[in-house]
Amino acid sequence: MENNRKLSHLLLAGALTGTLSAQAVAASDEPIKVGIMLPFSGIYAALGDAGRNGLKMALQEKAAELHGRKIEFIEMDTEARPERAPEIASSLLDQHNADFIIGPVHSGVAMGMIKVLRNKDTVMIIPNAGAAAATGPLCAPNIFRTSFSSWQPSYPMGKVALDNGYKRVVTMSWNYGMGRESLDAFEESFTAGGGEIVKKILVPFPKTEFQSYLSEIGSINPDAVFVFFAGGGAVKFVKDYDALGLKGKIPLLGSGFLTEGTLEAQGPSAEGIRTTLHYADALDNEVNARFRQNYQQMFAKPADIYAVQGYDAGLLIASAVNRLGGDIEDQDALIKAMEEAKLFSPRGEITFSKAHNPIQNIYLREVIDGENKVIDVPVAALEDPARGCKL
Amino acid sequence: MLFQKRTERIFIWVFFPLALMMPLFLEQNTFYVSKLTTIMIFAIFVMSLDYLVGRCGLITLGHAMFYGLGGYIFVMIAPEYDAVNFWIYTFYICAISALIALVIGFLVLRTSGIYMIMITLAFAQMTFYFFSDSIEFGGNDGVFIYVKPDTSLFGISMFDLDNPIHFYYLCLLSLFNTLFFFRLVTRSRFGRVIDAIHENPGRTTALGYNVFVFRLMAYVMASALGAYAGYLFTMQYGFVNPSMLSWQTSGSALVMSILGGLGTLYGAILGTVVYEGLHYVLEHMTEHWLLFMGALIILMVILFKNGIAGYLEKLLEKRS
Amino acid sequence: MTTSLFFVQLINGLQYGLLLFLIASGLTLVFGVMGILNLAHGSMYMIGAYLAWYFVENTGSFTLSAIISAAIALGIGIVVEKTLIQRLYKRNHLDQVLLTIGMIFVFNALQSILWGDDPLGVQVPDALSGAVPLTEVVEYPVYRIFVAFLCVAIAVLMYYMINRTRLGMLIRAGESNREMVECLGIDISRLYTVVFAIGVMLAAVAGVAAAPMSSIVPGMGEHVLIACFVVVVIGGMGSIKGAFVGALLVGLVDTFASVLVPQLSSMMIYILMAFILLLKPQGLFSS
Amino acid sequence: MNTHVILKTEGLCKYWGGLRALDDISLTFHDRQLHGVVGPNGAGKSTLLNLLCGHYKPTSGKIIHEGEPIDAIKPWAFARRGIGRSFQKTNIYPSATCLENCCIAAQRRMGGSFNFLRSRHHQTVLEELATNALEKVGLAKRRDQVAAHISYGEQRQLEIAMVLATSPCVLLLDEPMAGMGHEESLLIIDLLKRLKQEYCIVLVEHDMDAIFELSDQLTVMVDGQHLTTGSVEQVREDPRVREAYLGQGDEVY
Repeated sequence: MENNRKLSHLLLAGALTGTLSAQAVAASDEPIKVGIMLPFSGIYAALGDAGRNGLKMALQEKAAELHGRKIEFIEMDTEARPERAPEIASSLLDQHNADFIIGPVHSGVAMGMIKVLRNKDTVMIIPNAGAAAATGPLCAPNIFRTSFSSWQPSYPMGKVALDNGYKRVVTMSWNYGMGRESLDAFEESFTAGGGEIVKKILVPFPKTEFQSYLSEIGSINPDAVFVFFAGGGAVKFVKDYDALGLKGKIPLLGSGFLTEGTLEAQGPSAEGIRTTLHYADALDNEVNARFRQNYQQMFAKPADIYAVQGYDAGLLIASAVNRLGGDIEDQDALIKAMEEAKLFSPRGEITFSKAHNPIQNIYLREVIDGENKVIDVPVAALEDPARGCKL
Repeated sequence: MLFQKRTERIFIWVFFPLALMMPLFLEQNTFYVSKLTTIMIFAIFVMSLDYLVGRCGLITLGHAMFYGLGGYIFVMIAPEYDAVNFWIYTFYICAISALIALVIGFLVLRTSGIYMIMITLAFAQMTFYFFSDSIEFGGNDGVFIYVKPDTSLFGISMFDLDNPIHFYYLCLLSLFNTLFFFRLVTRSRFGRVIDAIHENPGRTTALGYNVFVFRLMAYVMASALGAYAGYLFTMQYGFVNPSMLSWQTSGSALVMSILGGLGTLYGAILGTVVYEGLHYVLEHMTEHWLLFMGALIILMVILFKNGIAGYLEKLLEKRS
Repeated sequence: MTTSLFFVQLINGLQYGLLLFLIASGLTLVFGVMGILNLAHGSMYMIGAYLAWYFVENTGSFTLSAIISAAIALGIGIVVEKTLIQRLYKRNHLDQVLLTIGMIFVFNALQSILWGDDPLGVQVPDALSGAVPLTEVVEYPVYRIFVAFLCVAIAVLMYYMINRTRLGMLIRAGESNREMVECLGIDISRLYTVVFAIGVMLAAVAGVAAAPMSSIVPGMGEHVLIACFVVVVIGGMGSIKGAFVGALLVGLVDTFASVLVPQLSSMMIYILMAFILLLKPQGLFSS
Repeated sequence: MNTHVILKTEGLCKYWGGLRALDDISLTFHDRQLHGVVGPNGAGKSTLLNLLCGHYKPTSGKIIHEGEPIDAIKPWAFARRGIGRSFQKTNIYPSATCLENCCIAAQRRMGGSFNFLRSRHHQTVLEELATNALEKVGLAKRRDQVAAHISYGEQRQLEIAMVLATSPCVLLLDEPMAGMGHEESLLIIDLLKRLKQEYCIVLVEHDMDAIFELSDQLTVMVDGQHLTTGSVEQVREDPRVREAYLGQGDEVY
């Protein structure tokens, strides 16, 4: 039988893959396997790339704290295609026996991954996807998130808008989970304080023809506009907002992703946009300064929020491995160590809630001279309500 | 004889016994089992497309619509937290999607050629956006199915769907049955008329056949089987997402079908295995796998005019 | 909807439609003359936008960048036609679909390797950076008006070229009868190369023109591709006039649907297409 | 002489825009007679056949089959009523064998076309019907050959066999001898002579000798108009016919 198995591995190695995993070796000599499930092609490729860079950088920096354990990375391209997510996740789980699985960017892919990985013998760390469900109704002991829940960056903006005297606001985003949840979070705090949402516009995802919607907003002429857009859509939106003359007449507020990794492409159109997020490039702390410098050196481009979130996923792994003295065989102990972790992230200190979502500061930023400048901390140590989570 | 071509018989005798024994080698490695399962499922879908495109001459770029519908119909009609019977729901899903195909086919089959490609695409995009923009069906993020159906038939449960090996065999059986079924159909008198329509629709009308009705029947049949594949895919991971309905899914199925050898039916299996295998290997080798995948596809179009099956058939002919 | 908003939306719809026409014209031209269904047409649009960005970064001049990009696109068109497309004239649409899907993969990969995956942007050239006020709040940028006029100009130019020039005569002859053109002593393969290259260039020029008013991202070609198909099919495959009418129709329907029936807006253009094909199975202006 | 009228047209017209391809044609076709239709190019002969078999819809006028108007029914329903036709350009299934070609035709008559599961080869009656049809046209020896590989003349014969296999009552034949050598033409003439004992045949043909030899009734058409109908002798004597052909500057065959 043993022979058979080897034969089959050989066969499959020939037929399906080029890698052949070594059979059981003593646990401590074996590297810690970190599966990476991020998009490296398609529209989210830039985000996936940054997340991977951050993760690798963190584990490299903390190599001394791993008690001699080596790290082996297994990288899988999700192509941001949700229907492939379960298959890739089960590949990392069953084929590669990954100890940690880091991913994804896209909430749809997250749903597919969670379906496979929930309550399994590996730890999933989400370095971006903000779907409320991941640390809400679908939360599980082995699912962590080092990024944010969709609720977190948007909720504080309601208060900010009221403080600025905006009473009538139009909200707008793509019609998908992350977008709707962001708008809901804003609405929650904004209407609680007496504000009024005069119109809520949901644009079919991933449409980027915004002109007709913006013309309509122009005719409503609200006190402010709150939006959730990211990536290429954010670039297009901000440019259209400027081109149609709304900029400077109606203040534009947003969840911070509107101006993350997109400022260069947006150019002067982005000036003056105010957003709330758990990070800002120009955040003034020592960790951030060092992080940004090292990142620039290693990858020859500036770090962004996605890199930070990947970096923190690396920090989380390192801190847990360190605390357990390199032995991560016992999953319960590992999870406990991760729950109690306190990370000194470039975004400030973060700890983890019961639902395994970060408790973190939210910063109010404004684009000034092509940079997100922090102008306030509307809420410090904000915890996601984790509605529906039974942990 | 049901399987007339020698190449096809050889293929069946090589492929199915190998596939049957595969889990014996792979008992440790559930990933390969589920990867192969996914391939089998997709091969069913590709085969149903191959029948439409290769045997009936009806080119569609919207077949993924039924693949996705197979999953979404289940989400819509099954209770969320109760296990339902697999066979009964197989029947429901095939029947409902056949009904939908009947209506859509009635509209679509009035056009032909390039216009049919486009109008099928239009309907698929409509369904895509219907589910992608919906809130109750999970929208763009998709939706979970929490309970797997049980497969008892007359009180005997043959497959435990939570067991990947059982599920693998269910899909392998389904694949074989699909091939068997399509062979029966192509060999039947109905198949004779379909062949006649494919070769010369004008002549067939002049002989007194109502070409439209025959095409519609074929369309309904292939669509229902496409939906069955989608249903199996949904069962595998308990997850449905609008991307199942996207034109990229239709496109890659078309690529696999042409790659395998259009109209050969068993070529659909060949095409799917080769395409997925290449995808898997390249993806593990390089981040820029798309480049090599694209280049390989281009090369294959230029070199293998009749797909892999056509190439094999030629090879056998030469030797004998 | 107030009258002023209606007019603003009308302009939005027309402008979107005109840009769609510019992209779709190459697709329909290539199909009409050569019978080739080029799924990689959207990739050419993407490549055009990336080239525009690259040369603006390196030369600083948008005009110069546009000229270089168009020239490169023309070159790509010639090379692709000579090496790949030429082998497919005697094959059916399916092989063309397969080949051009392969080309999409290759172009996407090249884009990622050459220019990375970050969203990029090109600034509107200074000479065209002003805006015209439409209502109290909404104004309309000069650049977009310029692009709209450019699209109309190209439409007129194409109309002139096809109806009045020798090349146009050959194209029209090629559409109806390949053998006839060959009988006239014309090298048909050269004509095809020229037409394909022009088609590619039109897509790339559309990409260049769109670059300053959109975001340059991976996969931007595929969204456009599907919209173009709708345009071309509504108008009738191969008809330039049809593509023009179809593009304006799609632009207007999409714009007004997103305001009037937001729940259905993403399905609307497909409903339009299905509806038109059911009434006229060959599109509005089929030859 | 059998005078049972099988097929009849009343004031049949077909206009393509302003062009009158067929104008006000009223004819009767009798059982077991061969009805020849001649006329110069563009006289509307093929249009007439295309209307009779349902391929085109008439602009106005009626087609009456066995006393029932049938001009509104679908093209395929014409064949179901027993109106079979052969085409000017050979129209067969080139990749199938001759037998299979006829089986497709015979199966339409036999039924069972919606049987998805039973093998197409399990019906001996069907093959008998098909073989009979092949024998009738003298192609029995080509039974198992692929249609694309037999000679052009044989392909024309095969097409007639296919029509016969549908057990028709009316045969509409569009220039079955076009492009044939003398020998082959003689074979077809011989065949048609036998067939007209059993069927009503409408024959459009350019070969004047053949059509004079075969026709029981002969119609001459010019420019979509009906010129005359009568026996071969009547037509031969008619001065208008000569004028029509000569006036057109067309050759008399």
